Amino acid sequence: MNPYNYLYLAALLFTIGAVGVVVRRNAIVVFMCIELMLNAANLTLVTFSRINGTLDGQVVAFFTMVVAACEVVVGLAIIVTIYRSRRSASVDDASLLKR
Amino acid sequence: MLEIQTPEAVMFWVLAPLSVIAALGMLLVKKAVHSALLLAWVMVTLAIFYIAQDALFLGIVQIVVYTGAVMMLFLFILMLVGVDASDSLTETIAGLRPIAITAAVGFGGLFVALISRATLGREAVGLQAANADGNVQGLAQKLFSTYVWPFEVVSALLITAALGAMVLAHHQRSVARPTQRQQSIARFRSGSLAGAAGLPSPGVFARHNAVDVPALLPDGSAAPTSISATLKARGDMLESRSFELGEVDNTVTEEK
Amino acid sequence: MNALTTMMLLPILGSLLIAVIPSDQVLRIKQAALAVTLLVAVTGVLTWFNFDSADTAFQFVQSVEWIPSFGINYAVGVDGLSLVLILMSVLLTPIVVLAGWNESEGGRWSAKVFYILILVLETMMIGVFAATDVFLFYVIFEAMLIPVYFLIGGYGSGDRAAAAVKFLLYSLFGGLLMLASIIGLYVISGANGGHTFDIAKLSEMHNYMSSTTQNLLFLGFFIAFAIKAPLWPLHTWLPGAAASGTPGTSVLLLGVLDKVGTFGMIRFCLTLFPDASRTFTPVIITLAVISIIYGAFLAIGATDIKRLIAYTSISHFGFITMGIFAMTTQGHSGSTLYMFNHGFSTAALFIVAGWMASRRGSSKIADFGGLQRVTPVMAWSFFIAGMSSLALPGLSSFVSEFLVLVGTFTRYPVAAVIATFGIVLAALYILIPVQKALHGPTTPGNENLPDLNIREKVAIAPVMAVIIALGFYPAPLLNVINPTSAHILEVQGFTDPLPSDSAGK
Amino acid sequence: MTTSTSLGYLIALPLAGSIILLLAGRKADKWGHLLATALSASSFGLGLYQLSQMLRLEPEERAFTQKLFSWISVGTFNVDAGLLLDQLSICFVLLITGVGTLIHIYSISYMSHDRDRRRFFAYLNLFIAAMLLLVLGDSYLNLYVGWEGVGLASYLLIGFWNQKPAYATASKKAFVMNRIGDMGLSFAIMIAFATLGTVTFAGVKEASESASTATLTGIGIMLLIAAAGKSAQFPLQAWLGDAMAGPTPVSALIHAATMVTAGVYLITRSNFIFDAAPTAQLLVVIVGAVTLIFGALIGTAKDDIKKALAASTMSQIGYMTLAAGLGPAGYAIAIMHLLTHGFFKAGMFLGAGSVMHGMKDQVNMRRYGALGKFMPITFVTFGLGYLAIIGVPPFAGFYSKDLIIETAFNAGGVKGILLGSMTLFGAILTAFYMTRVMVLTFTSPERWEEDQHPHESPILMWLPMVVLAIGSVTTGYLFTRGDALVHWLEPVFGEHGEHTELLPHKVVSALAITAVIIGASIALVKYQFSEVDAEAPNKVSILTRLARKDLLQDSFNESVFMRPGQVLTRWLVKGDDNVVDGTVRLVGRTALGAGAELRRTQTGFARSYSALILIGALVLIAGIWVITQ
Repeated sequence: MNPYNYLYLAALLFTIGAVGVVVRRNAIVVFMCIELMLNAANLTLVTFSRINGTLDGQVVAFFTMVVAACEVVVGLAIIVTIYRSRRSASVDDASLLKR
Repeated sequence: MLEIQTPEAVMFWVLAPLSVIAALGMLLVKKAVHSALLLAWVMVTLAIFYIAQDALFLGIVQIVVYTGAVMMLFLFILMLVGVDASDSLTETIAGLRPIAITAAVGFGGLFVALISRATLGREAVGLQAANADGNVQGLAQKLFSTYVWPFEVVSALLITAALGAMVLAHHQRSVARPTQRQQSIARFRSGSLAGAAGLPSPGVFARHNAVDVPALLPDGSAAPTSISATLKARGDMLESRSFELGEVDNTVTEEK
Repeated sequence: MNALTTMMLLPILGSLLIAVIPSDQVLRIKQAALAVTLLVAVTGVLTWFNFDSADTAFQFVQSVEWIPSFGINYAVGVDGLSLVLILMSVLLTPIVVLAGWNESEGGRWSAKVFYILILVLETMMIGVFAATDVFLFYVIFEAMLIPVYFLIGGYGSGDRAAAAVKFLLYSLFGGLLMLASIIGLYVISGANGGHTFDIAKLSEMHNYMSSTTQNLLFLGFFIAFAIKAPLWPLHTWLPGAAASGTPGTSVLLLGVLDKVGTFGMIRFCLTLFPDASRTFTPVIITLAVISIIYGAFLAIGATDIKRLIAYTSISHFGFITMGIFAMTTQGHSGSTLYMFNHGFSTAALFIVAGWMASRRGSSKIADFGGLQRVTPVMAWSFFIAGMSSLALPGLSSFVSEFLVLVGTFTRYPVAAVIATFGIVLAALYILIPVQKALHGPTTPGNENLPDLNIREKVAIAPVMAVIIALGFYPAPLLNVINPTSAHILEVQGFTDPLPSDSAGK
Repeated sequence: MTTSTSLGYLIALPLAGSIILLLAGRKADKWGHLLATALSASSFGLGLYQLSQMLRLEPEERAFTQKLFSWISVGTFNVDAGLLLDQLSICFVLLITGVGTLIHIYSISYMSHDRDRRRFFAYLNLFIAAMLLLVLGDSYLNLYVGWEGVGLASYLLIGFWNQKPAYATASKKAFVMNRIGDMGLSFAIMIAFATLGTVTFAGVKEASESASTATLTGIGIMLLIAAAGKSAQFPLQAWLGDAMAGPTPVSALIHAATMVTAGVYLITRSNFIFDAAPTAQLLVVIVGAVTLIFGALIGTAKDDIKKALAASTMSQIGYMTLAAGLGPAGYAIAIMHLLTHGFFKAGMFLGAGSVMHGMKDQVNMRRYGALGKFMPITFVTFGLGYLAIIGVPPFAGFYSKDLIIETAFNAGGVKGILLGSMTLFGAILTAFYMTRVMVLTFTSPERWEEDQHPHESPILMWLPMVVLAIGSVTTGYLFTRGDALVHWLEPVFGEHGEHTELLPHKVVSALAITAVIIGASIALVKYQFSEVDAEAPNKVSILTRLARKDLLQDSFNESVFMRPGQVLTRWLVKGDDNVVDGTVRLVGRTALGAGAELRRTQTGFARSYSALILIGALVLIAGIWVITQ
């Protein structure tokens, strides 16, 4: 089994996640798409770890997970805060910095 | 290339299309809850891929942390926030969607093309040697020697994030919460006395839990204030009309 | 302790002193500022007397490591050129403080801030002329903009904010080009004997540069200085800034800060890039001549007295630049002397114009009339200053202007001839405001203007004294300037043209 | 050459007076005029003392020099503040201080009612000092200081009553036109330094012997421009008429006797240059000849007594310039005419002042008439000056003008005949316009405006007039007796070889006297023996109209220089604002505009930004794709 196939898969998932970030308006869905992109990146790390025969890739993937967890925690807290004051979870409504 | 050689290949060619379809579905489904479930599926597939690639620890962590904790967090927040009525898939920013899709197709195409060009030209080494002492042990070796400093930093980050989330989510009242007495006074002093007796309660028909059925006003129309706004927004409100006598199923069923 | 460092430290200490005086004791603050600036002036004069004019090397040298990893030193020292300019700066500052006694009031901030800015500016004025480390020079060159920006923007009149911003942007633009050149020099020095910013070592670097490199680096410096000095067509920031600033600020701006431009042309352009200077001389002389005539015409057409003075300065700076690039001892000494004299004659003009404007509440020439009958002393002060500006023989500017013209004529006769037409235009641009503002019947609104009081007389008297005394006896300054000028030209490899008709006879 | 230590005081005394009077302010109102007069007189005394010292020495040693200090010294450009008093300078020193003192005395009375009399005397003293510096400087640069100094004093004095806008304009005009001349002097000095390496008279004289003709011609022409500016010679003559705005004593001292003759001094002082530069010399003659006719023509039509006299001054200086252009033969004669002219013209201006004093500052001669009866002393002194200027023997003007005409005829060839005829024609015109002034003012029937009570002036005013009148009568004879002045000046100008005489001396004298008779007769017929209108008649010949308008000199200057200059200024002002600064502002506006355009991409929608990021990533990856191809 050619491990490069995992890379193609990761590329596809990453792209799909990126599109999701752009087209979806619900902040939580946007967030989930970002998670998807991070996971795609993790998949490449794991695959390269296998290709190169070292565990460093897995270590970095591990760190990525931690950072992603932090990001989710803070990001969701922000969403909750915004929702509390604006009664909306749409990213389009949070455009106050425009002016 | 496409010949099926190993169990891993079989697994890949089955699961990979499914994960891509699930990812695409994430974009296309209307309800955030469905998106979350599809993402959970993608994550589980990825966990399987990790394990298939000799990353046992990561695969487990992926399932436990991501699918278990992070996705639960998402769902929890979704419940907290409720389903936004504006969560439609029609685009409001002109031209954004075609631009995004074109850019994404180009990006993905180029990405794939690049990967195909950038093959190392040698077979994968495999992790048999690295995992000789076991995957977890190997990772631990790295993590607590070479990467100990990033490890500590990341842990500090995690704590900071946790604290930050608490601070953000903590809602400081700027004015004292009105007491019942004050609320009562306010109700009586408001423009009409309609609210003086409190909001109408839902559920006039006992055969249903009735939280999602609005009360009826004297003229027979539904009283919108009698049910939770969230239910209404989510579209879970039931028409009280459907409980009118003519509509009711008269057949008596035996309750056990 | 080193005299130059002392001179630079005194105003800083003074500003700290002022900082601890309560803001509401305005008089005390003014007195402190005056005392400090006078003290600096005395130090400057003492330095002047301790200077050995026969020695062409830098004197009062001090060098302390500042940023060793880049070879940057706090290095100061003076030769005849910088000493003259430092003397001018330290003499003008107390005069500015005394003459503009009340101009700090009514600004955006308190009087305290005003005098702290003035004192900080004084430190930088001394430093910019004394620096012998190119990086130190650059830092002060740019840092000087800050106090001036706030002085114009905070205490000026009219469209002061816009003028201040324009001044700042123009100067920053030039400074940026210069920074690029300085870095270029630094890199070249690294490849040829070690990274340094020392001007003496950098002046050897032109031997290692291609002519293209040298030309480009030269332009970086020159454009910065041409903006500062203002040379046509980079002058348009000056009238606005000078007209919007308080008179005292404008005196320091025109009198001292702009001199940094012409000073830099000698100290950096010529010393660091002799071949490029030679290449660009025809262009620069042309620009200088245009500045002379152009500035004069615009001064004639000016309706605001402060703008008029600013335009006359553009004309005068044309003379200075022309003298520098004529590359003759007369031109060089004349230019250096011109810098000093222009400082005083413009100071006199601006100070008096400021008094006129503050009394009348307007600086439009048309609003004045017949002041000679109402305020004779003020009118006379303006008249003498004006006469100095048009280079009347017997007043200081004449000596320098004539030296510049003679020095230029021996090498570039055409330029000198065209520039000489400037003296006719000078008569016009001074006499037109004199006629409109001082002569004629006293127009309504001017009948009750008060004449100069004692403080103002005391402030203007030394300026007048310098203008007249140096007109008849410029030797004290020329004795200091001449060896330096001769030395610079000698290093450049220039000799004065011999008299064409008696050569060989 | 003899060194002296006391020359500086000649200048220092009046200079000190001027400074004291200006600085002392109103406190000096009571005694200021006396101090100024005393200082001027003591300067005159010192001049006499120097003359006596000079007379004791051999002619070749009569030049005194004094180095005060080193003024400007840069490289090879070394100019000392040095003074030179030689036979030429002493003539001027005595004229300046002598006539100057008389005019100081006159002004004490003339200006007694002016609240600013002290200031007036300060200016007068300043003028004396500057003029002395002009004639005593030992180099062109020192001369230049005095040259501009007198220009300044002239400016201040013309504009003494500058509360009248017209007077203020007149003073400015004088200064600016003088500056054009000064520019010529600057050029001359620059050329001298660049080519000869020195600017002292002695140095230039020595170097000129080996210098090329082209150089000397250049210097000469530039000096001529300078002289034309200061001496109101064609084409820089237009300021003199307006300069009559100043108080009459000023007109007498500065714009008749002394300052305006500085140009002649400059040319004669630079004789060694002009002698070696025939082209420049020819130009001097042409300028002199043109001006002499030009001024005389203007003089025939002027009704303002001071302007008529000013035109006459212009014309007479034209005579001097012409003489100075005739080379060694003419220098001394030019100086002689200059000195005699100094006496009679100053006397006549003072007379005019006296008339104005008695006629409530009326200057229009058509409003005078029959004043001889009321102002006998003025009449007589003015009359003596009149006789001198038109050249009636044995008055001073006869000797000097006669010599000029003779020298002009003797210049040789067609040039001689042409110049001689022009000088003769000038003599006719002079006789005509001066007779006209005389007749209109003193002898014709009275045409006063109402409420006029003409009276003789006080003694302080008529005493100087008497002294000057005596000078107008005697100086000509004294100077020519045994060619006294010519011989006196020989060490300066060099001896001139004998010329072939075109016409014998007596014939020239006869011609000159005939010219005077013709001119005077016409004027007498026209003004004494026929009715004169109190208002200037309008139906006059085109020539008269032109002459009244100063032969269009102002119109010419205005249309050729002033208006185009104003237009140019306006254009430049607009151009500076719109083009030069406009370019700068355009840079700013471009930045602002670009910002405004780019701001549109900042919609505030996070999703747009993420789309941009996506596009950025696409570009990046496309870049990588292209690079790695």
